[in-house]
Amino acid sequence: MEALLEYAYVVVLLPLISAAAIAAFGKQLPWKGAELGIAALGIGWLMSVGIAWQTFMNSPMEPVEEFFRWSPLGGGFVFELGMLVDGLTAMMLLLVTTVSLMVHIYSREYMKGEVRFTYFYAMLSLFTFSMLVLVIANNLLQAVIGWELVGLCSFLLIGFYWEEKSNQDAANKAFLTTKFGDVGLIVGVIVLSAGMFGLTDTPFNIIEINQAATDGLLSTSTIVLGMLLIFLGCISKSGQMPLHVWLPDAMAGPTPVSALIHAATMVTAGVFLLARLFPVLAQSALVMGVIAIVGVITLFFGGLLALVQDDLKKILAYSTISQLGYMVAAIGVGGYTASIFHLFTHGFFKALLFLGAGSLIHAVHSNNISDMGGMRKAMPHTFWTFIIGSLALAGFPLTAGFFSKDEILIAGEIWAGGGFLTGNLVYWIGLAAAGVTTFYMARACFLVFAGENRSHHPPHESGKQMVGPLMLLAVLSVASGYLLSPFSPDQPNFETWTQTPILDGDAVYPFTVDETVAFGVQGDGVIASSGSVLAAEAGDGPVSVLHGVPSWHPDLLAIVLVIFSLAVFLAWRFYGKGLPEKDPMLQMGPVTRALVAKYGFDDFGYRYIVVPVRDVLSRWATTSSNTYIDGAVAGVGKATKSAAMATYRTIDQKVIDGAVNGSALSAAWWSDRLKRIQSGDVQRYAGAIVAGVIVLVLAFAAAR
Amino acid sequence: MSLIGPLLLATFLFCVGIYGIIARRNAVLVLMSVELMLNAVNINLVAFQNVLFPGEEAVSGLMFALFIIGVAAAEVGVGLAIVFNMFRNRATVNVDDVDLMRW
Amino acid sequence: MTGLDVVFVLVGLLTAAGAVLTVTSKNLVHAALALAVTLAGIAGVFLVLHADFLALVQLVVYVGAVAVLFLFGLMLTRAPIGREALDSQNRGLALAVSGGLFVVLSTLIVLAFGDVRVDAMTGPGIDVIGIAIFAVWVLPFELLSMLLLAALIGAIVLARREDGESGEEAEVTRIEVGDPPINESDGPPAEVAGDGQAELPAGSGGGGQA
Amino acid sequence: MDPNTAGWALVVALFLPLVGAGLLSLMPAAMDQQIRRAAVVITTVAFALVAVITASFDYGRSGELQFTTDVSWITAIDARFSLGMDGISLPLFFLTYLLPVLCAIYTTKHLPSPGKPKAFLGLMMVLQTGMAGTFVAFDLVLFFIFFELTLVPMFFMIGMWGGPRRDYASVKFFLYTLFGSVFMLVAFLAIYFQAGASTWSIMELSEMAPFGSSTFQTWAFLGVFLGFAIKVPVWPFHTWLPDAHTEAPTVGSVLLAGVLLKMGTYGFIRIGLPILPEGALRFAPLIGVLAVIGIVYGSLCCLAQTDVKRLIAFSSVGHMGFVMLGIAAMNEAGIQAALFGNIAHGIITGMLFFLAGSLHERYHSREISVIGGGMLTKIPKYGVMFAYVAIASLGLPGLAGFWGEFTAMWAAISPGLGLADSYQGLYLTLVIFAAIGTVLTAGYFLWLLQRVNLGKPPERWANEPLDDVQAIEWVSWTPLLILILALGVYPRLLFGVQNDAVANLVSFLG
Repeated sequence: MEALLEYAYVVVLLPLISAAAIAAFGKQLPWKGAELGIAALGIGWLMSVGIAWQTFMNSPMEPVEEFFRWSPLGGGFVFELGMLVDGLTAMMLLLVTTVSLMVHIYSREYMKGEVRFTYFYAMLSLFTFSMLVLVIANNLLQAVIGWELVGLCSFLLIGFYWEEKSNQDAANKAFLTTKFGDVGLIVGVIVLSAGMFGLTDTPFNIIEINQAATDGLLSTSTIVLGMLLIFLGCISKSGQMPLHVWLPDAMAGPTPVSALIHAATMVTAGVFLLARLFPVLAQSALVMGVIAIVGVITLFFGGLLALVQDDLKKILAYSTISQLGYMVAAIGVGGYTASIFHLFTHGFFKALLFLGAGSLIHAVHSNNISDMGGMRKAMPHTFWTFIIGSLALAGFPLTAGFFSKDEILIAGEIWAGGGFLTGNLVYWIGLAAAGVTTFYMARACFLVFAGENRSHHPPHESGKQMVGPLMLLAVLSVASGYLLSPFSPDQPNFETWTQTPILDGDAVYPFTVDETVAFGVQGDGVIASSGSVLAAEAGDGPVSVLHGVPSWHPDLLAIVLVIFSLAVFLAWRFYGKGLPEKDPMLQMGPVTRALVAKYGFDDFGYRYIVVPVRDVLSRWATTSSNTYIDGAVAGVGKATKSAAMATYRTIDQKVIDGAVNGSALSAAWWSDRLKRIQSGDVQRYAGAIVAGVIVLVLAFAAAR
Repeated sequence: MSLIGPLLLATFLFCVGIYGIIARRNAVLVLMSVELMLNAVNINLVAFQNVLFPGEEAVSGLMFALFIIGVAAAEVGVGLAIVFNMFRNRATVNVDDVDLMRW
Repeated sequence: MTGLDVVFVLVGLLTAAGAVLTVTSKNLVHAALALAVTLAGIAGVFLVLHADFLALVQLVVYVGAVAVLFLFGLMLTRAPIGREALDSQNRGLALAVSGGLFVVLSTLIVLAFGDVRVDAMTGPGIDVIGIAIFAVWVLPFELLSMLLLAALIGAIVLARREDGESGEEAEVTRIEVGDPPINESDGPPAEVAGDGQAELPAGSGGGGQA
Repeated sequence: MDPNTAGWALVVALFLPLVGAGLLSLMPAAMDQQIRRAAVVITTVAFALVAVITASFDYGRSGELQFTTDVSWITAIDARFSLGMDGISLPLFFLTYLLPVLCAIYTTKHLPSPGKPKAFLGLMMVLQTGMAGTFVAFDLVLFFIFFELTLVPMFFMIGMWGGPRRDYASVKFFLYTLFGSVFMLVAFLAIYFQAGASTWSIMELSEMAPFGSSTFQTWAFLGVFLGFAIKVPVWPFHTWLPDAHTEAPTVGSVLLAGVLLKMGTYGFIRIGLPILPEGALRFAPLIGVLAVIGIVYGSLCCLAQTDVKRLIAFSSVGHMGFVMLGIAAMNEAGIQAALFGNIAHGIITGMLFFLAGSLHERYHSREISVIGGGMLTKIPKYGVMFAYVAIASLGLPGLAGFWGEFTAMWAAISPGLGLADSYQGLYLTLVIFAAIGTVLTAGYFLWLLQRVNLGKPPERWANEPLDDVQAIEWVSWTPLLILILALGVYPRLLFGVQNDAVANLVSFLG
C-alpha cells in the first residue's frame, strides 16, 4: 500500500491516455469509446480510494513529493513537473475520480444517440486529466497549466452543441470570464515566485512557498499583492461575485458536464488553490478579510438568485455559486478544514443533484420545473436520491452538508471570537443563506416531484446506468459527512487527514491587532497573535487553523433546524400543491402591496421576512446580476470592440500609417523640385564643380 | 628667377581652360580646353621639380609631366573618336545638344 | 630680374595670349592654330625651366601630333563658324568661375610661394631621365604603353562605321532629344528589318522583306 | 561529425539552397512538375544535412560556438568570413531548414498565379540562404549582408505572386525594412570604429563591451534598435507587416512569419544586448513599454479585422510583443522566453498562414462573413486543425505558445541589471497589461473560431463540395502540428538547448 502513493501520477495519466485513445479509435469500439473512459476512470478511482485510505489511516503524515526537473527556465531556475501527495491531494483525487467515474457511467445512457458521443467522452476524460494535473501539482506553474486546461475543456464542453449561437456565446463567455481571472492568477503566481528568487531554484514549488511565507521570508507586499491577484483567479474560476456570471450560462452544456465541471470539480479549483496556499494567505489579515467579504457576499446574494429560476439546472447553478461562497468565506475566516470539508461533501451531493436533474430532464425533455411535477411516482429512484441531495445541500442534520456547513459557521464563530468582524458576518449571513438555500431547493423539489404531471411526455424512470450512479452518490452524500462528525471524534478524521505539518506551526496568523485595525477588519477587541482566544475557543494548544476534535453545538443545531423547517415550510406553503397559478417568486410587487396581499400569522413572517428578501432583494440581485454586472461584461466587450475598431481606423490607419505614407510623399515632392537641377547640361555641371572647388579652396585656406 | 612666374602662368592657363570647357559649345573646342588645363599642370610639375630636386638624381616631376603628356595623347585620341561617333549619330558636335542625362 | 626672367615673361605672354585666343576665337581653325602656338609656348617655358627633354617631347607630341589631330577633327565634323555657333549660353558662368578661381588661386600662390626662388642650375640630363624611365618607372611606363594601345583600339572601334552603315542612315535612326524611348513591343520587328538590310545590299532585297 | 572540426558542414548547409537555386535556374521552364520535385529534393537534402548537424551538436557545450569557420575575407576592412553555431542559433537554424521543405512540398500542389515555379522556388531558396546565414554569421559585415540578402527575394515573392495590392505591399515592405537597415549599418560602423577599428567579430566585440561613452552607447543602440525593431516589428513600426502578410503568397507569409521576423529579435539578442549593454539597459524600459502596447494594441486590432489572414498578421504584432517583453527584462529568463516565443510563434503562426492560404483556396475569400461559419460541419478535419492551432496561438499551456508568453511575463517581474530597483513599478504594470493582453488574445481567437468554425454552414457553401485536408497538406503540415505539441509538453527541447548559450550571453551584459 505504501508504494501506491508513489504511483499517484498514474491516476492523472490514465484519463489522458484514455482521452487520446478515444479520440484515436473510439469510434470503432462497440461502446463508441465510452468503455475506455470508464475503464481508465475505474482504475483511477480504485487507486484513488487506495491512496485516500493510505493517507487517511496514516494521517497526519508528511507529504510525498516527487518531481522531474522538467525544464530550465533561465537564470538557473527550473520548472518542475511533479506531484505532491498529501491528505488534501488524496481528498481531491478521490472526489474528482469518484464524480468523474459516476459521470462517465451515467453519460453512456444519457448521451446515447448524440452525434458527437465519442468526442464527448474524449473531452470528459481530457477534462478529468486537466483537473487532476491541477490537483496533484507540486508547483504553482503546473497548477496554472492544469487550471488553463480545465478552462479550455470547459469551453469545449459548454459549447458542445455548437450549432446554436447561444451555446457558443455561453462557451465564449465562460472561457473569457475565467481567462480574465487567470490574469490575476498568472500575475499572482509570478509575483509569488518572484518573491522566491534567491531562496530556491524552484520558485514555483508550493511547499517551499508555504514554508517561506510562514518563515517570514516573503515580504508583506509580495504576499498581499500575490495572494490578492491569485484570489482574483479564484473569483472567476470558483464563481464568486462579481465574476460568477458565466456559471449559470454554462448550463448550456450537457447535464453530465454541468455535474462534473460546474458543480463538483472545476469550480472548486479556486477553493482548492486557496487551501493549498493557505499558509501564505494566512500571513495577511487584509487578504483574509477580502476573501471573507467576497465569500460572504457571494454565498448570500448568489443564493438569492436561485429563488426566481424556473430552469432546474440554473437553480442548481446558483446554489453552486452560493455554496462556493461558503467555502471561500470559510477560508477567509481561517476555516481551512471547514472549507475543504464542505468542498468534499458538496462535490458529492451537488453531482448527485445535477445527475438527478439530468435524469428528470432526460425524462421530460425540458429543463423547466414548470414543465415537471408529480415525478415522485413515475421516477421513484430519482426522487429519493434527489431528495437526499437536496437535504444535504440544505444542511439538514445528519447529512454530509450539515456537518460541513456547520464547520464553516463554527469557524466563523471562532474567528469572531478572535475579534474579527468577518467572523460574525460569515456566521450570521451564512445562517441566513442556509435558509435561502433550503427554500429554493424545497421549492424545486416540490415543483418537480409533487402535484400533477405537467410535462408533455409520459415520464419514465431512467435506466440502470443512470440510476446506479445516483444511488452511489446518494450514499456518499450522507456518509461523507461522518468523516468529521461528533459521532466519531476519534482520530484519524477529516481534519487530521487534510492537515499539513506546516499548518500546525506557530507561524500562522502572525498579524497583530494594530495591523488588523489598520485594515478595518478588527472587531471589538481581542488579539489573535500568540495567545489565545482562538486557542481558548478551540480548546487545544497553540494557535492553529484547526480547531480540534469535532463537538456538538446545540445552539447552532437549534438555529439550523429552525431555519430549515421555516424554509421548507414556506416552500411547502407556496409549492406543496404543485405549480401555483402565479408563482409567488415571479410576482415582484412592491413591499406594501405584498403586505396587503397576505393574511394570517403565517403571513407575518412572509410579509416581514420573505417579501423583502424575495421581492426586493432577489429581484435586485437578479437585475444587478443580469443588467449591471452582466451588462458591464458585455459593455466591456462592446467597448473593446468599438475601441478596437476606432483604434484601428483612426490611430493605426490614419495617424501611424499616415505618417509613414507622408514621409514618402514629401520625399516625392522634394525630388520633383530638386530634379530640375539635373539639367543635363554638362557644362553647367562643370561650372558647379569649379565653384565647389573655389569654396573648398577657400575653406581650406581659412582653416590654415 | 622667381617661382611664382611659372605658377601664375599655369594658373592662368588652367583657368582659361576652365573657361573654355564651360563656355564653348563645340566639343572639339572643349577638348582643346582640356589640353590647356593638362599643360598648365605640366608647367607646375616642372617648376616644382626645379624647386624640390635641384641637381639631384630624382626626376619625379619630369616623369609625371611625361606621363601626363602620354595620357593626354590617348585622351585626345579617344575623345575625338567619341566626338566623331556623336557627330555621326546626331549630326552635331554641340555639347549642349547632348543632354540625355537630364531628368 | 635676370635674363632668364625676361625670356620667361616674353614666352609666358605669348603662351597666355595664345590660350586666350584659343578659347575666344570665332574661327575654329584659328582656335586650333592658337592652341598650337600655346603648346609651343609651353615648350618654351619648359626650356626656360631647364627641362630640355620635356620641351622636345612637348613639341613632338603636342605641336606635331595633337594639334594636327585637332585640325583633322575640325575638318571631319564640318563644324559651323561664328560666335553663336561656338559659344554656349554659359559664358557668364564660365567667366565668373574661371575668373574667381584664378583670383583665389593666384592670391594663394603669391601668399605661399612669393619669396621662393628657382636659381639657375642645369636640369637633369637625358641619361638620368633614361635611367629613371627604365629602372625606377618602368612599370608605369609599360602601363602607359598599354593605355595608349587601348586608346588606339578604342578610338578605332569608336570612329569606325558599322558594316553597311552609311551617313544618311545614321541621321535617320539617331535619337532625337526628348524622344520617347522606343517601345519594347516594336523592338523585335525593327531589329529584323535592320538585320535584313545589313545582310542584303541596300535597295535590292530589303524592300521586299520589309 | 565532430562539432569542433566540421565547420565545412555548416558552410555546405548554408550554401546548398543557393546552389540549388542555381541548379533550378538551369532547368527548362517547361518541366513544371520536375522543377517542383527537384525543389523538394534539394530542400530535403539541405534539411537532412542540418538534421545531422543538429544530431551531432555537442549539447553539453551549447554555450560555445561549434561548427566554426573563420577565414579572412575582406582584409581591407578586417571583415572575416566567420560562421558558427551555439545553443541560441541552433533552433532558429533548424527551423530555417524545416520550413522551406514544407513550403516546397506544399508548392508541389499549390502555387498562386502567375505560376512560374522555377522563379518562385529559386527565390525561396535564395531567401533560405539569407535567413540561415543571419543566424550563423558571427561577423557584423557578414551578418548585415545575409540580413539584407533576404529583402530582395521576399520583395519579388510578394510583388509577383501576391494579392491584388501586391505592388503597394512589396514596396512598403522593402522600403520600410531597408530604412531601418540603414540606421543599423551606421550603428555597426560606429561600433567598429569605436571598438578600435580592428574587428567586426560579434564575439570579440561582446567580450570587449562595454566600450565608448554613454552617448555613443545610446546612439549606437538607437540605430541597432531601429533596424531590428522594424524587422520584428515592434509597435509602432508594425504597419508594413499586415500589408505584407495579407498580400504575400502563402509560402511567403509562412516564411515571413516563420523565420524572417525572427531575424529582428535574434539581432537584438545577439548584437544589441551583448555589444551595447549600456545602451540596451537605457532602452530596456522603453522596449518594454512598446512591447506591451504592441500586445494590447495588436489584440485590439485583431478584434476589428474581417479578413482572416490580416487578423493573423495582426496577431503577430501581439505575439512578437511578448518576445520583446522578454528582451526588455534583460535577464536570462527573459532572453530564454524571447527565444522560445520566437520559435513558437514561427511554428504556430507559420501554420496559421498555411491554414489561411488553404482557406482561401477552398472558399476563394478570406472574409469571415463570406465563410460564414460551420467549418467544423463542412470540413471537420480542417476545422479541428484550425481550432487546434488557434488555441495554441492564444497561449494555452501544453502547447508551444504558452511558454514564451508566461516566461516573458515571469522574467519581466524582476528585470535584470538593476532595472528592478528603478523600474519595479513600471515592470509590474507591464506584466499586468501583458496578462490582460492574453485575455484579449483569447477573445479574438475565440470570436474568430465562433464565426468560422462553429454554427451551421451558410447556404451558399452547404452544397458546395469543399475538400477537407488533402494528402499534400497533411504531409506539409504534420511536422508543424507535432512540433506545436512537443514544444508545449516538453519545453526543455528549447530551454535546455539554449540555457548555457543564454547564460553565456547574459554574462556579457555585466
